[in-house]
Amino acid sequence: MLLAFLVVIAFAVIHLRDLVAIIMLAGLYSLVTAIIFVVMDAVDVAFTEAAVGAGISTVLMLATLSLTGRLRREPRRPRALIPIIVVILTGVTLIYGTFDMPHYGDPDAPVQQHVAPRYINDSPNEVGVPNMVTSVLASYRGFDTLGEVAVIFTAGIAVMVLLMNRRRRSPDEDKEQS
Amino acid sequence: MNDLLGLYSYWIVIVLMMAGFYVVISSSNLIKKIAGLNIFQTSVFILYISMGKVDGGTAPIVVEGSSNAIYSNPLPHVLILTAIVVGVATTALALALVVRIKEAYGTVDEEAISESDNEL
Amino acid sequence: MTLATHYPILQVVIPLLAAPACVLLKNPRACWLLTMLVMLVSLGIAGQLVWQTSESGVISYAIGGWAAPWGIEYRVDALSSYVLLIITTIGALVLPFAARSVADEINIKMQYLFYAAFLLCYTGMLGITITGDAFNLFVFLEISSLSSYALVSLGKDRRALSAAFQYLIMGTLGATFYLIGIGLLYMMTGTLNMADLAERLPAVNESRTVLTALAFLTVGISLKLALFPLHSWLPNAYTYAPSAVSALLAGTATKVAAYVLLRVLFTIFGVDFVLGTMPVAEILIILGMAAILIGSMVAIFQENLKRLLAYSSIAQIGYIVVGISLGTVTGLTAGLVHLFNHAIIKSALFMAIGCIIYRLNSVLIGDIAGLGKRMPWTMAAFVAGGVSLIGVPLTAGFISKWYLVLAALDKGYWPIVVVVLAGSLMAVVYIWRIVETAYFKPYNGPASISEAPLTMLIPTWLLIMVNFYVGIDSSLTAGIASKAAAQLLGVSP
Amino acid sequence: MRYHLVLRTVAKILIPLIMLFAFYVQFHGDYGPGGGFQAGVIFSASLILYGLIFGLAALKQVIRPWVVRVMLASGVLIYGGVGVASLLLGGNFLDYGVLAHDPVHGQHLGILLIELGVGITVAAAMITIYFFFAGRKTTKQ
Amino acid sequence: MMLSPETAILASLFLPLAGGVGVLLTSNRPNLREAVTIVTSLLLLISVFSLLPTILDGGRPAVTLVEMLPGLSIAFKVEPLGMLFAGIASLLWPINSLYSIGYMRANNEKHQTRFYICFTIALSAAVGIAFSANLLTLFIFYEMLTLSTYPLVTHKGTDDAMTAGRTYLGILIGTSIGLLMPAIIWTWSVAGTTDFTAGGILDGKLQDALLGLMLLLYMFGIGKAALMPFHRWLPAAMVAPTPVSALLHAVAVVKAGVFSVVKIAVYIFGIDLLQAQPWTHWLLYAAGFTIITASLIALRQDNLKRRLAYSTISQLSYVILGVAILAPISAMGAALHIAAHAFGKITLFFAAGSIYTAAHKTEISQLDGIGKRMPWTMGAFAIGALSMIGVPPAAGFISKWYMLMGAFEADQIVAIGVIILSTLLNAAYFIPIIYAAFFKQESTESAQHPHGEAPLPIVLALSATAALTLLLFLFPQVPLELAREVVQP
Amino acid sequence: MKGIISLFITLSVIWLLLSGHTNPLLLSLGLASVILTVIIDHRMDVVDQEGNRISYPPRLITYIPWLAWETIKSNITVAKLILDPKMPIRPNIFTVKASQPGELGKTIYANSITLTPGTVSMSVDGDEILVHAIDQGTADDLLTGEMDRRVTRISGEH
Amino acid sequence: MFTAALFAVAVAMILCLLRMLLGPTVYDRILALNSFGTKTVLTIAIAGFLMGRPDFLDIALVYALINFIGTIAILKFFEYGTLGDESLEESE
Amino acid sequence: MHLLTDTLSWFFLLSGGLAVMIGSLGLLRFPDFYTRLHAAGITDSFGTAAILVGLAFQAGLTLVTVKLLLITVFILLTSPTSTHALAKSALHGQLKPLLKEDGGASSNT
Repeated sequence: MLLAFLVVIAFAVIHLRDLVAIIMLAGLYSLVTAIIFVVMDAVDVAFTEAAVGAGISTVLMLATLSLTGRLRREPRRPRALIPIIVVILTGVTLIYGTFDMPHYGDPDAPVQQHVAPRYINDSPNEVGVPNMVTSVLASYRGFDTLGEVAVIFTAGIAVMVLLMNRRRRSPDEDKEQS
Repeated sequence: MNDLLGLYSYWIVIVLMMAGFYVVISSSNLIKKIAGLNIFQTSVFILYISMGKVDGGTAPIVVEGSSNAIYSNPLPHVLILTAIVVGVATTALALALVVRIKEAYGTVDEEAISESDNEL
Repeated sequence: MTLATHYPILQVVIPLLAAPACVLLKNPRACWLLTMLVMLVSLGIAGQLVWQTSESGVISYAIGGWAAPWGIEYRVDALSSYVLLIITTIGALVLPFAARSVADEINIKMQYLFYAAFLLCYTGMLGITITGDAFNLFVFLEISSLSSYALVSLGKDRRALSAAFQYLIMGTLGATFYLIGIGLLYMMTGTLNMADLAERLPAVNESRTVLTALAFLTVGISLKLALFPLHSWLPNAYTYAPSAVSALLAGTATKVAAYVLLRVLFTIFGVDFVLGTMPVAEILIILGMAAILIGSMVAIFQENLKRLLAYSSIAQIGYIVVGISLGTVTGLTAGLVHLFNHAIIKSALFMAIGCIIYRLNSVLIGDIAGLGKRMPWTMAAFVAGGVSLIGVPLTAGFISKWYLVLAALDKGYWPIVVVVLAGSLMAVVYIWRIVETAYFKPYNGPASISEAPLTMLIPTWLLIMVNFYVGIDSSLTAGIASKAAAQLLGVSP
Repeated sequence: MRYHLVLRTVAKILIPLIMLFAFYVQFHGDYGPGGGFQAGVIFSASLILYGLIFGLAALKQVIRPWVVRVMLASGVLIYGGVGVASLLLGGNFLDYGVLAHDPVHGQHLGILLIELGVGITVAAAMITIYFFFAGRKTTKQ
Repeated sequence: MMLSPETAILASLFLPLAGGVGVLLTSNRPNLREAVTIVTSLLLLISVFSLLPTILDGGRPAVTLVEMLPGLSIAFKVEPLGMLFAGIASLLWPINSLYSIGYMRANNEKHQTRFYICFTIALSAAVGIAFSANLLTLFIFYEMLTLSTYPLVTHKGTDDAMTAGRTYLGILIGTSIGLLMPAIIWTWSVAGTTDFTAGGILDGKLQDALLGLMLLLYMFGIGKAALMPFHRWLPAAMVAPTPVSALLHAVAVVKAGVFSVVKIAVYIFGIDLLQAQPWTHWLLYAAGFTIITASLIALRQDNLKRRLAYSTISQLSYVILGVAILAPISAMGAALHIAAHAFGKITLFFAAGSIYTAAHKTEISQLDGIGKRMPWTMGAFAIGALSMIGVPPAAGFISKWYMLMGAFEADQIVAIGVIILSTLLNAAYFIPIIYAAFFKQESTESAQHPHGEAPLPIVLALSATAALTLLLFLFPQVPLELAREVVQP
Repeated sequence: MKGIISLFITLSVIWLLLSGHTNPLLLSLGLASVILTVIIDHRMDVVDQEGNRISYPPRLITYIPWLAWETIKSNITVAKLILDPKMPIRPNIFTVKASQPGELGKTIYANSITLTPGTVSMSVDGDEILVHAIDQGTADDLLTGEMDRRVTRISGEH
Repeated sequence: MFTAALFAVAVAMILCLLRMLLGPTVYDRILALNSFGTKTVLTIAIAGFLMGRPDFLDIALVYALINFIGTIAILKFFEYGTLGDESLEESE
Repeated sequence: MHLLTDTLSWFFLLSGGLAVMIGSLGLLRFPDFYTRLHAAGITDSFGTAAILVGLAFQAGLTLVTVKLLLITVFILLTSPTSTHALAKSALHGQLKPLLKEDGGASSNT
């Protein structure tokens, strides 16, 4: 049901030309995805997806759009053939891969049998935090999170690098150097 | 038949992924490409999250009082949290680049950009 | 618990923490000093790790004190310490070079950001190399990728921007493919630790999901590796990036990707599976050969020196991939030796070009006419690197090609020999074009051009020296490489 | 949007609430969904809202760019610092168990601190990004 | 001698390089620079010839410089053939230096420092080739020789010179990497070694067609031997200043080629193996074809240096032919021909350069009556030409004689035919020049530009080589001894 | 100062309600959070020179139920319009006078107008609010001015 | 009971999505997006109850908030073409 | 007591759901942007509040209720604001409203 929503949105994105609409649909896509995450018990992820996908990304895209203009040039020739072939090839490979997957929600899937039980059974005692996601995130796999912070830090630096200068300077930017 | 029913949600996710992928590789507008990239990545996230779900399970936050609750696997959640952050970082960077490209080239269309590159 | 036991983590964390420190410092000179210090410490640690692994085999470090499949494990074996050594060597030599070139090419207000991004890129690559966790690898892959996109975009030409964007799209697609692949593997095994994966995969080897995962991982990494035909991002990125960045990336980025390929193919899946079940190796060999031929061919026709080298890199990646895909100890040794050698050569070449840019502000072949007189040391370094790229004996390039050819002959794949030699021939042509222009054409540039400053020349020449050293006495590189190869294939050395 | 009376008024009411909510999310990540990352995003969202309505210049007066820069760096440093501290105290990197006498307590403390680091960096990064995007002039078509 | 053989080997290799550095340091003072060149060449001569007694006594001094990979090293070992080649090169270098000084000064050539430096490197490479103990070392110095002579070929820097330089480099590098390198690798992978070993290393390792293929790779891979169709570089190289053509393209480079051919045939394949394998006999025909064809082409050249170049191509194939006949005595002849042709051809080139310097003439048709104005030059030219044709009392006679003997011994009718026919052709393209020079009337145009003999250094040099040609005929013992050592160890 | 204190108290209450944890650690963190928020908010006030808006007109309590009832009524009206197949709407635009002295009052009034379906405030310009109504009936309700009076009454002299 | 409400909201979401796709003006789309966001809040709130974990309301709250900010951002973009200072824009 | 809260909750949830549905229907059916604003208003004001209150009745007097009320307040505060801003923006953007003189059923803008 919700996935069907997503399919509609995704195809709408393919079809639409108006960039604003595309951005809004992308935001919508994130919203729906977040609902799906809630349904799949991934509340933390839903939380983040809501804040990021629907919020920050959309605002950023709009900011970009406000700087680049929303007019979208019509492509002269739809050069669709090769992309379609590539996409279908990839998709078929993936679908081929699904045939041996454990079913959705299968409690006997390897994912549920290995590694994870430790988190579920022992983390409240070992780490003492009720939210297992937090304990895995911050403790068991705390280093990933350090990496994640580094990624965000990198993004901050990268944006500064990219947008700091190179143009006529406005008084505002002067102040910023203080 | 039962087999197929257990997999259909994966298929839809794959279709979604491919839709995003298609936008990325076919669109010549850079902003649309980024939007496609977002969709692609988000769909991958769904794939991950769906593997962590257990039938009858609940979110992996300890329910006080009940000791026999079934919890879904928290590990994919953690991974995807990280991946989302990576995704937004990429998006921000890409958009900053688009802004600069627009300033430098006056367009955000890939074909137009490569055209004006070739003129040089 | 002595400090030595923490080397694996310190290797990554020190540069990682130096990056925000740079942002706090803000003074370009201080940042450079800090970065330099970090690079030297890293090099020292990498050396220590090489020594430790050769003494005691695999080092495992459980981050957070959580044992392997639950926590993230850092795992240093012969291969990873070898790659660490490559990265840190290049880093430690590129940085002294960078001081002048950055001061010249990058706005002074952004230099501290440059160093921070540089450190992050470096950290990312070290992290990729050292980690024993498939997902952690993805995180560090992104750190290094994101910072390298930013670094590439710092180039002066506006095409640096579109190049960076292209790089970003391709790189992100690659990373996402990798993510899908890892996801599928996780789905089938329930673990993310590489060693654990390797242990649990044989049980589900037959499944189609695992095959798909292999396909996705290979494609994803190939994108990062710029393996033909997924190489389109590389020439532009290398061409328009600032010289110091080109030197670093050319020396390390693709090498690290090659390392990842090795890890995935041989550590996670295992050689029997990869070579036995699917035609992955065959496909890779064919693509590698195509990369050699096409990369070299295209390089011949380039007018821009950096672009020429970039295409040459594509060809060299082809050599590495061919070596890796042979799946024998000799082949792997060839790939690994070339990993090191090409890193050294390409960094040196890009640094030489950096010197040219510093003085001449141009990288077109037409503009370097007669430069051999004006900048003798720079051009000599360039020629020395070029000769090595061709694979002339006594240079590093020869050793790797020699091993590669041997490995190919071992398996009876004589077409590889033909391709390798054809590639060398084409390398002669494109290097020779430069030599001819630089030495045998009259100089017609501005009169003020003189030799590049010593701070740029010395690192360049140090690399060239290393190049000759390993070309003459290959026991170090080939020794470690063959040990690593044997370890990877599970053969006793 | 300064003259947009309704928006301005409502925003002034909402901003402190949002900010407080951000802190709530930051510190209750142990018990429910949320944590440093989400908190950082929400916190930055409140400031972005302010920037949207009162203008970028006003926002830059409220929170100076150099503060943001320092925050950006210090978040990572806090996180790494916790790791190094645990290393110096005799554990492995990021082994919070050694931070306090009782391992579980140490874990708790460690998580709290690193989540703080995450939150600070994320908030700062988001604000930085907003600063730079919004601070750039529009190009003529 | 005071030098130990090992030291002498290294000295022979590094002396020229040291001389190169010396030239570089003295580049601002031409007199000093040229003195350095001469002194270096003499020192090289001494150090090379200091090895001669050891070799004649049957000693085989060897040095290993570095070992790159296990079993793959840069090593040197002096054996008679190498001694012969090194001896020729080092003997002719001082003479050539003398000549160069005269030539370069008289013609006001530019980039003289580069010229001398490249010369030193080329000589070092030639000695390296001569002394190499294995294929890899041979290959390295082979490439070094190619690269160091490129600047000499393109010395003039004109577009023509650049184009010629590209042809030169293209063919030499192309064949060496494309053919020689695989052959070496193949050899290594088959035999497990690349050392030059008396009697060959391939016996029993490869059969029939594969062996033929291997020989094909080697023979054509050594492009410097100018076996057709990979001969074009040699005429192309004639754009170089004459001293270059003389020493390098009559002696060092081309001899390095045929020397390698002989060495590989003898020490890698082994004469016996080649004899036993019918698949390798194509070489004879290829060499014969080259001899005849090149001679025919030479006939039609009007440019003196080009005619000499084609003559060189044809003469080089004599050496190959000598090997291909597969009789020990013809192999001896081949070895001897390396020396004979070197002395003869360098004389001819010297003469050509002398004519150019004095009269600025490059075409044969302009040479009518020039013998009267330049008696020394044309006299030397005549001696060189006789040697080429194989007429006593010039050295060429002896080598051809040995080859012919070998051919009879081995019943190689084809070879005999080729040698006789080519001798006639040689005569056909040399005799007219001599005739015209001495017996024809000077053209009116030339008469209006009177000129005398070339500068003294040039005359001295060419007289010396002419004399050597004659001496070699009279006293062939030393080279013969060396050549005999090759075939009968 | 008064604003700061009221903000502090409000935020503290909200924190306690949200948190539900009373261990010292979280309480002290909460206190820190509240203080930080107040500081930042105060900085904002200084910058934009507007006071914070958290204050409690006591008569809000009486206004909300009335507003709720009005909302329900107009909801039903508009729902009927939607469900009517003929859709008998008569959209029109008009201005009403906002007699509140303060900005907060005007805001409450404008939002109240919007909150009741059938009328949407489109712009606040001085004392006048431009309103779009979907139907004459909803417009007429507004034009009686009762809402204006009530809002004026609660907002007082702020 | 929750299911019924959920169903109603879901139907409403489909209608919103339709309006979103149909447009025709950008403002219609924004309106639909805003409305959709509100419904998402409801969905999550109800879903939380349905799954017996009502403590997910934080997410709903974040949604409401993000939705608001997003809408304001979009509007600001349309009215002023910038997300920063309007004055900057005008001064150019 | 339990029955009472249940019933109330039922009532609110259902009527809220109904309101949301009707509002969205209006969103789809109404002819122009400004009229659609009103339809959206139904969802935002009554629908949302009713559903959330209904849920609050389910939860009883707990933290959950507090949060629910907070959300309600939040939405009731923000949604008219955004609607207002939207309307203003549309007006600013020269989007002409459809007025009664034009007649209702013709297609929009």
